[in-house]
Amino acid sequence: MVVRVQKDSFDAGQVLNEFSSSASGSGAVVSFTGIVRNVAGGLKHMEIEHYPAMTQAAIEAIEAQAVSRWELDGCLVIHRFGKLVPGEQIMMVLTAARHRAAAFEAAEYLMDYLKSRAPFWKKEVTESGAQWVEARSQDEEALRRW
Amino acid sequence: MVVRVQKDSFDAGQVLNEFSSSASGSGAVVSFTGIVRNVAGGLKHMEIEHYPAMTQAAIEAIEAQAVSRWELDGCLVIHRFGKLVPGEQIMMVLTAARHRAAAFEAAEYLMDYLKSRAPFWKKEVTESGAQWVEARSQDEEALRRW
Amino acid sequence: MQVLYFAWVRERIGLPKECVESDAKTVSELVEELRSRGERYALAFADTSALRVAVDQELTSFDAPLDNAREVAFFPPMTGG
Amino acid sequence: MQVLYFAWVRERIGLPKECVESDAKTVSELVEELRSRGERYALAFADTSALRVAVDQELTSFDAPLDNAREVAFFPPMTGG
Repeated sequence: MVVRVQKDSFDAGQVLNEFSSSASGSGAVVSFTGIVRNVAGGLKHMEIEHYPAMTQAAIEAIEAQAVSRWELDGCLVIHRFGKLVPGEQIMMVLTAARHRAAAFEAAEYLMDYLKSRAPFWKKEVTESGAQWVEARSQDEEALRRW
Repeated sequence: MVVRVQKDSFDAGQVLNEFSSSASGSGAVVSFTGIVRNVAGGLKHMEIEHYPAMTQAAIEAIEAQAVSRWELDGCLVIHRFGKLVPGEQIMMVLTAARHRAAAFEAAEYLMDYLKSRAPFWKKEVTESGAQWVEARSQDEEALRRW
Repeated sequence: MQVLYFAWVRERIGLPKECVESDAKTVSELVEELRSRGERYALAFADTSALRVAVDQELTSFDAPLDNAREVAFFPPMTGG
Repeated sequence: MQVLYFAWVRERIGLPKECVESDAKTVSELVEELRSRGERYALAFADTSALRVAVDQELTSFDAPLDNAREVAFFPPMTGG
Protein backbone atom coordinates (compact mmCIF):
# COMPACT_ATOMS: atom_id res chain seq x y z
CA MET A 1 0.00 0.00 0.00
CA VAL A 2 1.80 3.06 -1.26
CA VAL A 3 0.47 6.52 -2.15
CA ARG A 4 2.41 9.17 -4.02
CA VAL A 5 0.92 12.63 -4.45
CA GLN A 6 3.31 14.65 -6.55
CA LYS A 7 3.77 17.55 -8.94
CA ASP A 8 6.40 15.83 -11.06
CA SER A 9 5.71 13.53 -13.96
CA PHE A 10 6.50 9.82 -13.68
CA ASP A 11 7.53 7.03 -16.01
CA ALA A 12 4.56 4.66 -16.09
CA GLY A 13 6.61 1.81 -17.55
CA GLN A 14 9.24 2.08 -14.86
CA VAL A 15 6.54 2.25 -12.18
CA LEU A 16 4.91 -0.90 -13.59
CA ASN A 17 8.19 -2.82 -13.66
CA GLU A 18 9.19 -1.80 -10.14
CA PHE A 19 5.73 -2.61 -8.82
CA SER A 20 5.69 -6.05 -10.48
CA SER A 21 9.13 -6.86 -9.07
CA SER A 22 8.10 -5.86 -5.56
CA ALA A 23 4.88 -7.89 -5.70
CA SER A 24 6.66 -11.15 -6.35
CA GLY A 25 4.47 -14.19 -5.97
CA SER A 26 1.53 -12.49 -7.64
CA GLY A 27 0.11 -14.01 -10.76
CA ALA A 28 -1.73 -10.89 -11.85
CA VAL A 29 -0.77 -7.22 -12.07
CA VAL A 30 -3.26 -4.62 -13.29
CA SER A 31 -2.35 -1.03 -14.04
CA PHE A 32 -4.49 1.95 -14.90
CA THR A 33 -2.93 5.09 -16.33
CA GLY A 34 -4.96 8.28 -16.63
CA ILE A 35 -3.83 10.64 -19.38
CA VAL A 36 -4.80 14.26 -20.10
CA ARG A 37 -7.04 14.16 -23.18
CA ASN A 38 -7.49 17.02 -25.53
CA VAL A 39 -10.97 18.59 -25.47
CA ALA A 40 -13.18 20.28 -28.03
CA GLY A 41 -11.84 23.78 -28.56
CA GLY A 42 -8.27 22.78 -27.86
CA LEU A 43 -6.91 22.27 -24.39
CA LYS A 44 -3.92 24.44 -23.60
CA HIS A 45 -3.38 22.81 -20.27
CA MET A 46 -5.11 21.39 -17.26
CA GLU A 47 -4.64 22.53 -13.69
CA ILE A 48 -5.16 20.08 -10.89
CA GLU A 49 -5.77 21.54 -7.47
CA HIS A 50 -5.81 19.41 -4.36
CA TYR A 51 -6.18 19.65 -0.60
CA PRO A 52 -2.67 18.84 0.62
CA ALA A 53 -3.52 18.22 4.27
CA MET A 54 -6.18 15.70 3.26
CA THR A 55 -5.10 14.05 -0.01
CA GLN A 56 -2.61 11.49 1.23
CA ALA A 57 -4.82 10.29 4.08
CA ALA A 58 -7.92 10.17 1.87
CA ILE A 59 -6.17 7.97 -0.68
CA GLU A 60 -4.71 5.77 2.05
CA ALA A 61 -8.21 5.26 3.42
CA ILE A 62 -9.44 4.21 -0.04
CA GLU A 63 -6.52 1.80 -0.37
CA ALA A 64 -7.23 0.36 3.08
CA GLN A 65 -10.80 -0.36 1.97
CA ALA A 66 -9.54 -2.13 -1.15
CA VAL A 67 -7.04 -4.17 0.86
CA SER A 68 -9.78 -5.25 3.27
CA ARG A 69 -12.05 -6.37 0.42
CA TRP A 70 -9.58 -8.20 -1.80
CA GLU A 71 -6.53 -10.29 -1.09
CA LEU A 72 -3.90 -8.08 -2.63
CA ASP A 73 -0.17 -8.61 -2.74
CA GLY A 74 0.35 -4.94 -3.45
CA CYS A 75 -1.36 -1.71 -4.33
CA LEU A 76 0.02 1.64 -5.47
CA VAL A 77 -1.58 4.97 -6.30
CA ILE A 78 0.20 7.92 -7.89
CA HIS A 79 -1.69 11.17 -8.46
CA ARG A 80 -0.25 14.39 -9.76
CA PHE A 81 -1.32 17.96 -9.16
CA GLY A 82 -0.36 21.24 -10.83
CA LYS A 83 -0.20 22.11 -14.52
CA LEU A 84 -0.42 19.32 -17.12
CA VAL A 85 -0.55 19.47 -20.90
CA PRO A 86 -2.47 17.07 -23.18
CA GLY A 87 -0.80 13.67 -23.41
CA GLU A 88 0.72 13.89 -19.95
CA GLN A 89 -0.01 11.21 -17.40
CA ILE A 90 -2.18 12.41 -14.53
CA MET A 91 -2.30 9.37 -12.34
CA MET A 92 -1.76 5.67 -12.05
CA VAL A 93 -3.22 2.83 -10.03
CA LEU A 94 -1.59 -0.59 -9.72
CA THR A 95 -2.79 -3.75 -8.03
CA ALA A 96 -1.24 -7.19 -7.66
CA ALA A 97 -3.01 -10.39 -6.63
CA ARG A 98 -2.84 -14.14 -7.07
CA HIS A 99 -5.67 -14.16 -9.57
CA ARG A 100 -6.86 -11.68 -12.13
CA ALA A 101 -10.37 -11.08 -10.78
CA ALA A 102 -9.12 -9.56 -7.52
CA ALA A 103 -6.51 -7.43 -9.30
CA PHE A 104 -9.05 -6.06 -11.80
CA GLU A 105 -11.81 -5.44 -9.25
CA ALA A 106 -9.52 -3.73 -6.78
CA ALA A 107 -8.09 -1.47 -9.50
CA GLU A 108 -11.58 -0.46 -10.62
CA TYR A 109 -12.64 0.12 -7.04
CA LEU A 110 -9.61 2.34 -6.42
CA MET A 111 -10.32 4.30 -9.61
CA ASP A 112 -14.00 4.75 -8.80
CA TYR A 113 -13.23 6.11 -5.35
CA LEU A 114 -10.29 8.24 -6.48
CA LYS A 115 -12.55 9.89 -9.07
CA SER A 116 -15.16 11.02 -6.58
CA ARG A 117 -13.70 10.83 -3.08
CA ALA A 118 -10.10 11.99 -3.28
CA PRO A 119 -9.78 15.80 -2.95
CA PHE A 120 -8.67 16.76 -6.47
CA TRP A 121 -10.28 19.27 -8.80
CA LYS A 122 -9.48 19.70 -12.47
CA LYS A 123 -9.61 22.93 -14.41
CA GLU A 124 -9.37 23.00 -18.18
CA VAL A 125 -7.70 25.99 -19.79
CA THR A 126 -8.54 26.52 -23.47
CA GLU A 127 -8.06 29.44 -25.86
CA SER A 128 -11.53 30.62 -24.95
CA GLY A 129 -11.04 30.56 -21.21
CA ALA A 130 -10.81 28.31 -18.20
CA GLN A 131 -13.42 26.15 -16.59
CA TRP A 132 -13.67 23.65 -13.79
CA VAL A 133 -14.42 20.12 -14.87
CA GLU A 134 -17.80 19.08 -13.54
CA ALA A 135 -18.23 15.76 -11.77
CA ARG A 136 -20.02 13.29 -14.04
CA SER A 137 -23.13 11.63 -12.66
CA GLN A 138 -21.80 8.28 -13.95
CA ASP A 139 -18.83 8.64 -11.63
CA GLU A 140 -21.09 8.96 -8.61
CA GLU A 141 -23.22 6.09 -9.86
CA ALA A 142 -20.13 3.94 -10.34
CA LEU A 143 -19.68 3.86 -6.56
CA ARG A 144 -23.00 2.10 -6.07
CA ARG A 145 -21.74 -1.19 -7.41
CA TRP A 146 -19.30 -1.65 -4.55
CA MET B 1 -5.29 -4.22 -32.59
CA VAL B 2 -1.99 -6.02 -32.33
CA VAL B 3 -1.21 -9.60 -31.35
CA ARG B 4 2.25 -10.93 -30.52
CA VAL B 5 2.75 -14.64 -29.92
CA GLN B 6 6.36 -15.17 -28.97
CA LYS B 7 8.89 -17.34 -27.17
CA ASP B 8 10.99 -14.43 -25.97
CA SER B 9 10.42 -12.44 -22.83
CA PHE B 10 9.31 -8.83 -23.03
CA ASP B 11 9.72 -5.67 -20.99
CA ALA B 12 6.24 -4.90 -19.63
CA GLY B 13 7.14 -1.32 -18.77
CA GLN B 14 8.47 -0.60 -22.24
CA VAL B 15 5.38 -2.22 -23.77
CA LEU B 16 3.14 -0.03 -21.61
CA ASN B 17 5.00 3.16 -22.52
CA GLU B 18 5.01 2.41 -26.26
CA PHE B 19 1.35 1.46 -26.18
CA SER B 20 0.34 4.62 -24.33
CA SER B 21 2.30 6.78 -26.79
CA SER B 22 0.66 5.11 -29.77
CA ALA B 23 -2.83 5.45 -28.32
CA SER B 24 -2.63 9.21 -28.07
CA GLY B 25 -5.91 10.91 -27.40
CA SER B 26 -6.98 8.22 -24.96
CA GLY B 27 -7.71 9.20 -21.41
CA ALA B 28 -7.42 5.68 -20.02
CA VAL B 29 -4.90 2.89 -20.48
CA VAL B 30 -5.33 -0.43 -18.69
CA SER B 31 -2.71 -3.15 -18.62
CA PHE B 32 -2.83 -6.68 -17.33
CA THR B 33 0.38 -8.65 -16.81
CA GLY B 34 0.27 -12.37 -16.10
CA ILE B 35 3.24 -13.71 -14.15
CA VAL B 36 4.32 -17.30 -13.46
CA ARG B 37 3.54 -17.95 -9.80
CA ASN B 38 5.29 -20.51 -7.71
CA VAL B 39 3.11 -23.47 -6.68
CA ALA B 40 2.99 -25.76 -3.65
CA GLY B 41 5.84 -28.21 -3.95
CA GLY B 42 8.05 -25.78 -5.77
CA LEU B 43 7.71 -24.99 -9.46
CA LYS B 44 10.89 -25.67 -11.42
CA HIS B 45 9.41 -24.24 -14.57
CA MET B 46 6.27 -24.02 -16.63
CA GLU B 47 5.92 -25.13 -20.23
CA ILE B 48 3.40 -23.43 -22.44
CA GLU B 49 2.35 -25.30 -25.55
CA HIS B 50 0.24 -23.70 -28.23
CA TYR B 51 -1.28 -24.38 -31.63
CA PRO B 52 0.81 -22.19 -33.91
CA ALA B 53 -1.46 -22.33 -36.96
CA MET B 54 -4.43 -21.22 -34.87
CA THR B 55 -3.12 -19.01 -32.06
CA GLN B 56 -2.67 -15.70 -33.86
CA ALA B 57 -6.05 -15.89 -35.62
CA ALA B 58 -7.86 -16.99 -32.45
CA ILE B 59 -6.52 -14.02 -30.50
CA GLU B 60 -7.27 -11.64 -33.37
CA ALA B 61 -10.86 -12.89 -33.36
CA ILE B 62 -11.11 -12.23 -29.62
CA GLU B 63 -9.68 -8.73 -30.13
CA ALA B 64 -12.14 -8.09 -32.95
CA GLN B 65 -15.00 -8.95 -30.60
CA ALA B 66 -13.65 -6.55 -27.98
CA VAL B 67 -13.25 -3.78 -30.55
CA SER B 68 -16.83 -4.28 -31.74
CA ARG B 69 -18.19 -4.07 -28.18
CA TRP B 70 -16.20 -1.13 -26.80
CA GLU B 71 -14.89 2.05 -28.37
CA LEU B 72 -11.21 1.40 -28.06
CA ASP B 73 -8.34 3.57 -29.24
CA GLY B 74 -6.02 0.61 -29.09
CA CYS B 75 -5.64 -2.94 -27.93
CA LEU B 76 -2.59 -5.20 -27.67
CA VAL B 77 -2.11 -8.81 -26.62
CA ILE B 78 1.25 -10.48 -26.02
CA HIS B 79 1.35 -14.18 -25.13
CA ARG B 80 4.45 -16.28 -24.69
CA PHE B 81 4.98 -19.99 -25.21
CA GLY B 82 7.83 -22.34 -24.30
CA LYS B 83 9.64 -22.67 -21.00
CA LEU B 84 9.13 -20.10 -18.25
CA VAL B 85 10.41 -19.94 -14.69
CA PRO B 86 8.57 -18.47 -11.67
CA GLY B 87 8.50 -14.68 -11.73
CA GLU B 88 8.63 -14.50 -15.52
CA GLN B 89 5.93 -12.65 -17.40
CA ILE B 90 3.66 -14.96 -19.41
CA MET B 91 1.41 -12.53 -21.11
CA MET B 92 0.10 -9.01 -21.26
CA VAL B 93 -3.10 -7.32 -22.38
CA LEU B 94 -3.41 -3.57 -22.95
CA THR B 95 -6.42 -1.46 -23.81
CA ALA B 96 -6.83 2.26 -24.41
CA ALA B 97 -10.09 4.20 -24.46
CA ARG B 98 -11.50 7.65 -23.79
CA HIS B 99 -12.94 6.62 -20.45
CA ARG B 100 -11.89 4.07 -17.86
CA ALA B 101 -14.98 1.85 -17.93
CA ALA B 102 -14.40 0.79 -21.54
CA ALA B 103 -10.69 0.23 -21.00
CA PHE B 104 -11.26 -1.92 -17.90
CA GLU B 105 -14.14 -3.93 -19.34
CA ALA B 106 -12.36 -4.64 -22.62
CA ALA B 107 -9.21 -5.76 -20.78
CA GLU B 108 -11.22 -8.13 -18.59
CA TYR B 109 -13.11 -9.44 -21.60
CA LEU B 110 -9.84 -10.11 -23.44
CA MET B 111 -8.40 -11.89 -20.41
CA ASP B 112 -11.50 -14.02 -19.90
CA TYR B 113 -11.48 -15.17 -23.52
CA LEU B 114 -7.71 -15.64 -23.69
CA LYS B 115 -7.91 -17.90 -20.64
CA SER B 116 -10.42 -20.29 -22.13
CA ARG B 117 -10.54 -19.76 -25.88
CA ALA B 118 -6.99 -19.16 -27.07
CA PRO B 119 -5.13 -22.42 -27.82
CA PHE B 120 -2.55 -22.46 -25.03
CA TRP B 121 -1.90 -25.23 -22.52
CA LYS B 122 0.23 -24.91 -19.41
CA LYS B 123 2.26 -27.69 -17.86
CA GLU B 124 3.84 -27.29 -14.43
CA VAL B 125 7.12 -29.06 -13.78
CA THR B 126 7.97 -29.57 -10.09
CA GLU B 127 10.51 -31.77 -8.29
CA SER B 128 7.89 -34.47 -8.02
CA GLY B 129 6.94 -34.53 -11.69
CA ALA B 130 5.05 -32.67 -14.36
CA GLN B 131 1.36 -32.07 -14.76
CA TRP B 132 -0.95 -30.21 -17.06
CA VAL B 133 -2.78 -27.30 -15.48
CA GLU B 134 -6.50 -28.02 -15.45
CA ALA B 135 -8.94 -25.43 -16.65
CA ARG B 136 -10.75 -23.84 -13.69
CA SER B 137 -14.53 -23.91 -13.72
CA GLN B 138 -14.49 -20.22 -12.68
CA ASP B 139 -12.71 -19.40 -15.92
CA GLU B 140 -15.49 -20.97 -17.97
CA GLU B 141 -18.10 -19.26 -15.80
CA ALA B 142 -16.36 -15.92 -16.26
CA LEU B 143 -17.36 -15.99 -19.93
CA ARG B 144 -21.04 -15.97 -19.07
CA ARG B 145 -21.02 -12.36 -17.94
CA TRP B 146 -20.25 -11.10 -21.43
CA MET C 1 -11.13 27.66 13.17
CA GLN C 2 -9.52 27.61 9.75
CA VAL C 3 -11.97 27.60 6.86
CA LEU C 4 -10.57 26.46 3.51
CA TYR C 5 -12.00 26.86 0.02
CA PHE C 6 -11.05 24.93 -3.08
CA ALA C 7 -11.65 25.13 -6.84
CA TRP C 8 -14.53 27.44 -7.82
CA VAL C 9 -15.52 27.98 -4.19
CA ARG C 10 -12.08 29.47 -3.64
CA GLU C 11 -12.43 31.59 -6.77
CA ARG C 12 -15.91 32.89 -5.90
CA ILE C 13 -14.96 33.79 -2.36
CA GLY C 14 -11.62 35.16 -3.51
CA LEU C 15 -9.36 33.53 -0.98
CA PRO C 16 -8.05 30.04 -0.25
CA LYS C 17 -8.51 30.15 3.49
CA GLU C 18 -9.32 32.33 6.42
CA CYS C 19 -9.56 32.20 10.16
CA VAL C 20 -13.19 32.30 11.32
CA GLU C 21 -14.47 32.87 14.86
CA SER C 22 -17.75 31.07 15.18
CA ASP C 23 -20.04 29.41 17.70
CA ALA C 24 -21.78 27.41 14.98
CA LYS C 25 -22.80 23.97 16.23
CA THR C 26 -23.02 22.38 12.78
CA VAL C 27 -21.59 22.85 9.32
CA SER C 28 -24.95 24.24 8.18
CA GLU C 29 -24.87 26.89 10.90
CA LEU C 30 -21.36 27.84 9.82
CA VAL C 31 -22.56 28.12 6.22
CA GLU C 32 -25.35 30.48 7.37
CA GLU C 33 -22.80 32.68 9.11
CA LEU C 34 -20.51 32.68 6.09
CA ARG C 35 -23.39 33.57 3.74
CA SER C 36 -23.99 36.73 5.76
CA ARG C 37 -20.44 37.90 5.07
CA GLY C 38 -21.41 39.34 1.72
CA GLU C 39 -22.28 38.75 -1.87
CA ARG C 40 -19.26 36.59 -2.75
CA TYR C 41 -20.05 34.24 0.09
CA ALA C 42 -23.78 34.20 -0.66
CA LEU C 43 -22.95 33.27 -4.24
CA ALA C 44 -20.48 30.54 -3.29
CA PHE C 45 -22.90 29.01 -0.81
CA ALA C 46 -26.08 29.58 -2.82
CA ASP C 47 -26.62 25.89 -3.42
CA THR C 48 -25.00 23.61 -0.88
CA SER C 49 -26.18 20.54 -2.79
CA ALA C 50 -23.44 21.49 -5.29
CA LEU C 51 -20.86 21.53 -2.51
CA ARG C 52 -18.98 19.04 -0.39
CA VAL C 53 -17.51 19.61 3.04
CA ALA C 54 -14.66 18.10 5.05
CA VAL C 55 -14.23 18.66 8.78
CA ASP C 56 -10.68 18.11 10.00
CA GLN C 57 -9.84 16.51 6.66
CA GLU C 58 -12.67 13.99 6.75
CA LEU C 59 -15.53 14.17 4.27
CA THR C 60 -18.80 14.68 6.09
CA SER C 61 -22.31 16.08 5.65
CA PHE C 62 -23.68 19.58 6.16
CA ASP C 63 -25.61 18.56 9.26
CA ALA C 64 -22.45 17.25 10.92
CA PRO C 65 -21.57 18.78 14.33
CA LEU C 66 -18.53 21.01 14.47
CA ASP C 67 -17.56 20.18 18.07
CA ASN C 68 -13.99 21.34 18.40
CA ALA C 69 -13.24 21.30 14.70
CA ARG C 70 -10.02 23.03 13.80
CA GLU C 71 -10.38 22.97 10.02
CA VAL C 72 -13.45 23.06 7.79
CA ALA C 73 -13.08 22.89 4.01
CA PHE C 74 -15.67 23.62 1.33
CA PHE C 75 -15.33 22.52 -2.28
CA PRO C 76 -17.24 21.24 -5.30
CA PRO C 77 -17.59 17.48 -5.96
CA MET C 78 -14.15 16.03 -6.54
CA THR C 79 -12.89 15.30 -10.03
CA GLY C 80 -9.76 13.27 -9.51
CA GLY C 81 -8.52 10.26 -11.43
CA MET D 1 -6.62 -34.92 -43.47
CA GLN D 2 -4.09 -33.83 -40.86
CA VAL D 3 -5.06 -34.70 -37.29
CA LEU D 4 -3.27 -32.77 -34.54
CA TYR D 5 -3.02 -33.48 -30.83
CA PHE D 6 -2.01 -31.07 -28.10
CA ALA D 7 -1.08 -31.20 -24.40
CA TRP D 8 -2.06 -34.49 -22.67
CA VAL D 9 -3.92 -35.70 -25.76
CA ARG D 10 -0.62 -35.55 -27.63
CA GLU D 11 1.17 -37.29 -24.77
CA ARG D 12 -1.40 -40.09 -24.48
CA ILE D 13 -1.45 -40.76 -28.19
CA GLY D 14 2.29 -40.37 -28.42
CA LEU D 15 2.52 -38.14 -31.43
CA PRO D 16 1.78 -34.48 -32.25
CA LYS D 17 0.10 -35.12 -35.59
CA GLU D 18 -0.60 -37.66 -38.24
CA CYS D 19 -2.19 -37.95 -41.63
CA VAL D 20 -5.52 -39.78 -41.44
CA GLU D 21 -7.55 -41.17 -44.36
CA SER D 22 -11.18 -41.08 -43.33
CA ASP D 23 -14.70 -40.87 -44.73
CA ALA D 24 -16.06 -39.68 -41.40
CA LYS D 25 -18.87 -37.18 -41.89
CA THR D 26 -18.56 -35.57 -38.47
CA VAL D 27 -15.97 -35.04 -35.77
CA SER D 28 -17.68 -37.72 -33.66
CA GLU D 29 -17.40 -40.26 -36.47
CA LEU D 30 -13.71 -39.43 -36.78
CA VAL D 31 -13.30 -39.91 -33.02
CA GLU D 32 -14.92 -43.36 -33.34
CA GLU D 33 -12.46 -44.32 -36.05
CA LEU D 34 -9.51 -43.04 -34.03
CA ARG D 35 -10.63 -44.92 -30.90
CA SER D 36 -10.42 -48.17 -32.87
CA ARG D 37 -6.75 -47.54 -33.56
CA GLY D 38 -5.71 -48.96 -30.24
CA GLU D 39 -5.44 -48.52 -26.54
CA ARG D 40 -3.61 -45.17 -26.57
CA TYR D 41 -6.34 -43.66 -28.74
CA ALA D 42 -9.13 -45.29 -26.72
CA LEU D 43 -7.61 -43.78 -23.59
CA ALA D 44 -7.12 -40.32 -25.10
CA PHE D 45 -10.69 -40.24 -26.44
CA ALA D 46 -12.32 -42.05 -23.50
CA ASP D 47 -14.23 -38.92 -22.41
CA THR D 48 -14.83 -36.39 -25.14
CA SER D 49 -16.49 -34.03 -22.67
CA ALA D 50 -12.94 -33.44 -21.38
CA LEU D 51 -11.79 -32.54 -24.89
CA ARG D 52 -12.11 -29.67 -27.28
CA VAL D 53 -11.87 -29.78 -31.05
CA ALA D 54 -10.92 -27.33 -33.80
CA VAL D 55 -11.64 -27.94 -37.47
CA ASP D 56 -9.44 -25.98 -39.81
CA GLN D 57 -8.26 -23.90 -36.85
CA GLU D 58 -11.74 -22.93 -35.71
CA LEU D 59 -13.15 -24.17 -32.40
CA THR D 60 -16.23 -26.27 -33.00
CA SER D 61 -18.33 -29.06 -31.48
CA PHE D 62 -18.05 -32.83 -31.79
CA ASP D 63 -21.19 -33.04 -33.92
CA ALA D 64 -19.76 -30.60 -36.46
CA PRO D 65 -19.57 -31.85 -40.07
CA LEU D 66 -16.11 -32.45 -41.47
CA ASP D 67 -16.94 -31.60 -45.08
CA ASN D 68 -13.63 -31.03 -46.77
CA ALA D 69 -11.73 -30.35 -43.58
CA ARG D 70 -7.98 -30.34 -44.03
CA GLU D 71 -6.98 -30.13 -40.38
CA VAL D 72 -8.66 -31.40 -37.23
CA ALA D 73 -7.11 -30.78 -33.81
CA PHE D 74 -7.96 -32.37 -30.46
CA PHE D 75 -6.89 -30.94 -27.12
CA PRO D 76 -7.97 -30.41 -23.51
CA PRO D 77 -9.71 -27.18 -22.42
CA MET D 78 -7.35 -24.29 -22.96
CA THR D 79 -5.42 -22.77 -20.08
CA GLY D 80 -3.95 -19.60 -21.51
CA GLY D 81 -3.61 -16.20 -19.91
